[in-house]
Amino acid sequence: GCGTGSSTPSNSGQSGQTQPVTLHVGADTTFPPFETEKNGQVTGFDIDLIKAIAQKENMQVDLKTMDFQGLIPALQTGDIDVAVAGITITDDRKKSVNFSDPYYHSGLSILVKKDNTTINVPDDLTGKTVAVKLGTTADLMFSKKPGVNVKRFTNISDAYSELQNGGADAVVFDNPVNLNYIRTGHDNVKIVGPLLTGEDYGIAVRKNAPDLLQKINDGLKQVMADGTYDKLYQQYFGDEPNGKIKH
Amino acid sequence: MEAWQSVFQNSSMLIKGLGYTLEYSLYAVVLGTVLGLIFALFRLSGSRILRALGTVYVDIFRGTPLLVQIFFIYFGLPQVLPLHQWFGEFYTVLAGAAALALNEGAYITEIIRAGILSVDKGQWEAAESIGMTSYQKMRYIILPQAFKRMIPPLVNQFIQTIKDTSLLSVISITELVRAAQIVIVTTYFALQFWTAVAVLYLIVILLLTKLSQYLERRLQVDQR
Amino acid sequence: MEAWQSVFQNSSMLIKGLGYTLEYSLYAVVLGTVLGLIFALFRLSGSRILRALGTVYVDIFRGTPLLVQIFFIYFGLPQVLPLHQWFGEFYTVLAGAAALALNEGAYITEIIRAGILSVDKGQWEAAESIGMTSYQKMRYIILPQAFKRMIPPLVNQFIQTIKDTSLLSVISITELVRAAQIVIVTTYFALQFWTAVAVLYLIVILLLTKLSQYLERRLQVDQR
Amino acid sequence: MISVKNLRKQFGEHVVLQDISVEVAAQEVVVIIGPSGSGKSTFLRCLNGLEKPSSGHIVIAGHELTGHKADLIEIRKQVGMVFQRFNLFHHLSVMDNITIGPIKVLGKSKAEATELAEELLRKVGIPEKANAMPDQLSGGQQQRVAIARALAMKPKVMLFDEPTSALDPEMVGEVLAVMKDLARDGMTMVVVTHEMGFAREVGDRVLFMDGGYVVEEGTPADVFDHPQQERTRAFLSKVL
Amino acid sequence: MISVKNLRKQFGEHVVLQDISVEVAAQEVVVIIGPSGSGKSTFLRCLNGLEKPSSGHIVIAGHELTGHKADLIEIRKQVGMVFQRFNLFHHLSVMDNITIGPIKVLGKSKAEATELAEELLRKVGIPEKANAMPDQLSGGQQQRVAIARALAMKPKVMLFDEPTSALDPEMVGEVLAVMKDLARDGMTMVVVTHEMGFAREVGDRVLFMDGGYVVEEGTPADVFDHPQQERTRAFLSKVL
Ligand SMILES: Nc1ncnc2c1ncn2[C@@H]1O[C@H](COP(=O)(O)OP(=O)(O)OP(=O)(O)O)[C@@H](O)[C@H]1O
Ligand SMILES: Nc1ncnc2c1ncn2[C@@H]1O[C@H](COP(=O)(O)OP(=O)(O)OP(=O)(O)O)[C@@H](O)[C@H]1O
Ligand SMILES: [Mg+2]
Ligand SMILES: [Mg+2]
Repeated sequence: GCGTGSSTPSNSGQSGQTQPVTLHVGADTTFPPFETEKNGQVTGFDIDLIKAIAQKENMQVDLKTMDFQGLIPALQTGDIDVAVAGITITDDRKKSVNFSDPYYHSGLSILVKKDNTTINVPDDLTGKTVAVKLGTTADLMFSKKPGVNVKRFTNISDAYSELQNGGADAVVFDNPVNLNYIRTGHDNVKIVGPLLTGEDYGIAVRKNAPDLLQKINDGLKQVMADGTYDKLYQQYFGDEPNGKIKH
Repeated sequence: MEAWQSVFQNSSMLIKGLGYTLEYSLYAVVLGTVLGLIFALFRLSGSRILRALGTVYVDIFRGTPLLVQIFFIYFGLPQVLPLHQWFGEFYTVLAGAAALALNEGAYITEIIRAGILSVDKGQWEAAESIGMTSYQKMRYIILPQAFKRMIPPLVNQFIQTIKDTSLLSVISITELVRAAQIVIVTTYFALQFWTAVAVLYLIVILLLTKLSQYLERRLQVDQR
Repeated sequence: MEAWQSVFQNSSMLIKGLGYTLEYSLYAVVLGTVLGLIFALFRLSGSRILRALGTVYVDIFRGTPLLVQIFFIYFGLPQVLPLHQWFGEFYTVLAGAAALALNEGAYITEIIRAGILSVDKGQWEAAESIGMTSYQKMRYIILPQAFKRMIPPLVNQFIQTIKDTSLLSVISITELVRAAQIVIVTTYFALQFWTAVAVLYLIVILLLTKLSQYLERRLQVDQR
Repeated sequence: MISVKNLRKQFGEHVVLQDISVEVAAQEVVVIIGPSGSGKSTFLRCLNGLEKPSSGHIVIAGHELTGHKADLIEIRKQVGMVFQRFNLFHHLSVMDNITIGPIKVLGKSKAEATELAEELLRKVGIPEKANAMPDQLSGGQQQRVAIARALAMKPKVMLFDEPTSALDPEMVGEVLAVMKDLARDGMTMVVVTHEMGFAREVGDRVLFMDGGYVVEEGTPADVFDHPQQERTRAFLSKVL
Repeated sequence: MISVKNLRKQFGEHVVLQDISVEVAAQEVVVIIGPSGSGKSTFLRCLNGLEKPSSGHIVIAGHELTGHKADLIEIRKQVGMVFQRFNLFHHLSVMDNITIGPIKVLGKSKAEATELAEELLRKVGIPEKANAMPDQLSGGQQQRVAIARALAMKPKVMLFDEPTSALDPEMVGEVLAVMKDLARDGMTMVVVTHEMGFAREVGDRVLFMDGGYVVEEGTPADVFDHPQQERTRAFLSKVL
């Protein structure tokens, strides 16, 4: 990307540049509260975080929304510089992209109807129908694990609909999103059992750009150090402690 | 190279997906033909109410995208009817086949209607003049003659249906497109897999097109 | 009740989605018409190579599902070409419009070809007999006459395109279907929102159908 | 056998039959002549219920033709119709064309219907064509099959609407011969035709229609040789 | 003006023109007659490059017609053609039908072309129809516009393929009158027609074609009154 928008005020810490560099950010907007679209505005924890990091590094965010499946390919081709979409750091993905330091501690949790008494621990899912989002870690995990009937949907909302409509016994998805779902007026569902995985979200950065990775990590450190991170965390996740990265 | 190897390794998955594609297409065309026959007769009937019903059916299902119909049936209807409870696991298959069949049925209605109307008026009158009831006239005289002319457009509609089946991917039916997506999210070889998928569709559809052209030619010979 | 209120509250989002739907449909039909004209002339040209090119284009894009074409162009092509770098933000719009236009173009090719072939042979010969070049003949004599007959099928193709635009939802273009999905994520009133979406499509498409019928009738009057 | 009273038929604004009253006795052969557009076909089609009268009464073989569906089908079983353009069922063999009515409408057994069909095919002179398809027959042969098809329903009345006018001249004779046989056997017949020879030879009565009225009627000799009306004279001078 | 040597034309296996050699001098009017299917139209169409000869040579106004595209277009500018079915451009007014060739093909200005068209419309007797659409004209008027359209290209030769045979009898005269005028003005013309009166009056020479050959040729008086060949006599006895 090339620099644009000289009118944007730049208040960088260390770099003396006045011309902000454009950071092309890819995001998937169907992942509340990390990213969601409201009245045409993309908002969410991830979005505010990357903006904060970019500000620290004197970069200007150019946001581009795309399907989750398209994020890593877009990084590979250089369409975007970084992707924030609650992307779990995995060894598999590390072959294709770089990851920043973790910014959120997550894991997969199991969401079931409140009146469900048969599913209490992960092993209870055997023989049951589980709705997941196509291409997510839950999808990849169950694909390797026989005995679970997996239904894959393009949007997580479709997976939740499936649960509500009775087409699936459980939804397995990233814990914070499941929590958010309960919080946004759906009190007929609950989270059961321990997290299936302990995993971290990282900012995916395009390969062969060590400088950029360095900048992102540096910015993340600053944001954590100056309390911005804590403020944003409180704003989006309240007192729920599991996700916060200790710093 | 690695990419094409990956395609080759996952080919059984794609072929299985193609199997589902053809299976759903067949369900949809068979059911759609039944629906098409019923609604075509409605549209041609003497009853104003039946005619209106036929028109509404055709207008709704040809006037909205199949994707919306699929979402409506699969995600919308279970909100008001306990369809998953009634049909269990089978509801996905049912909803997919039903959405597709209802959609194709609307197009087939118009194919059958046109086929019936293409039968010479003299045939209708001759059938009436020997005292046939409306049912007998349709069953023994008009439909057998209309049917022959409907075959080529029906084969074309079958081709359309095969392509439409790809939309069932959105409700987790692992037909060809969804099968490819599942492989691509682990391999990332989008270009190669989509090429392979396109080739599979092309083969099936070009074969059917040839069949349709052959039938059309045979029909013209018959009508000399 | 709450559900319909929610639909009402989010109606501006849906209307905006419908706007994109119409916008992309228009891009696709305009570009598709250009493509259709070029490839129709290819298919009718004296050159065997151009004719083969035209046939391959039509066969490929009518022989595979639009969904696969969209995935191929949006996810597949950037693997070998730095399209995102070249076009930046604009590539989503471009890929969506291009996939749609290439697809509709194949159908429009056949519409234009049929329109051109429907012009009486005497018109071609009369044009040749006053020494017109192939280009002049097409431009001044054949196309103006073919064009009139192509309008009703082109309007029908436009209707088809509007429905096809719904598939752009899979690459996050917030046309009507995607807009509805985004709202449904937070509201979960699937049934009501899909109903509203269906009604919006129906209104637009029925209006266009009426237009097409009107044009068809006017055309028949003109040809008395 | 047929009694028509004050029959009137209009299509929209256009009155095609103004006021027709005609009686046809059993075994009578009535020939209808008249210029194109005078309503001859429409009149026949009313007799068979293919067109619904706008007003008036039609009684055939004791049944009043009211337009009720069941009633209509009953009447049509009693009334055979032969069309100008044959209208054989293209997808059925000659045999099936003839037997489909008796089997499906009258509920006869296939064996019985086949036997009857063979007899009728002999009667119309083409027993060897039983297994042919309509398209393989000449026009004259097709029309004879059409007559056999109508007769297979054992009708009390036969209506013919210009049965020979779509035929090449060399085939007219063979169809007229079959119709003469029928008349001789005592069939009640109403025939629209311009074959004056036929009318003279087998017609008991001739009706001359014009402008939706029966303008003149009488024996063939009367009408052809001593027409009373100016319009009849004008028409005959052109046709004869 | 026209020189045809050993022209042969076949469609697939079917040889339509066997071996035609014809010379037409400047200002000469040649009339071609012959039975249907004898190859008259095909011959004219070869002269205009609408059909490509299978073998033989055609030279028109000094240009050899070889089949090269640019060459073909050049020849067609020299040769006007009038078809049996008029073939006016349906979407253009009479004026535009006549001016489109001069403007687009010859590159004349619109004003110049319009002036010429008006003159030609006066010549063919319908100056008042300049703004009519073809569908609003009678057949005879359409054919006269077609002649004007061809003349607007200022051709050296005019070809007519049965220009009056699609016309109602009452319109034949008006078209022949225009053609006679043309002949009198010294236009070189090749006319396929069965109007023997026209042939006698303005034809310098008559060719009788049959089976792809020119079977007989001579002055109208010779060919019509003293035909040498049996086939010519047979044909004339049917036509005259
Ligand atoms: N279905 C119809 N709708 C409107 N007008 C009709 C219809 N059928 C017949 N007519 C009109 O009724 C008039 C009489 O038609 P009919 O066919 O009875 O005449 P016809 O005496 O049999 O003539 P022809 O000798 O030409 O067969 C004609 O003017 C015809 O146009
Ligand atoms: N494009 C074609 N392809 C095949 N055969 C053709 C073609 N054009 C003409 N013919 C055949 O060539 C023969 C001569 O046709 P042509 O039109 O030249 O005859 P004609 O003398 O003009 O007859 P008419 O008086 O009927 O116009 C006919 O047998 C015709 O069927
Ligand atoms: Mg009649
Ligand atoms: Mg000719």
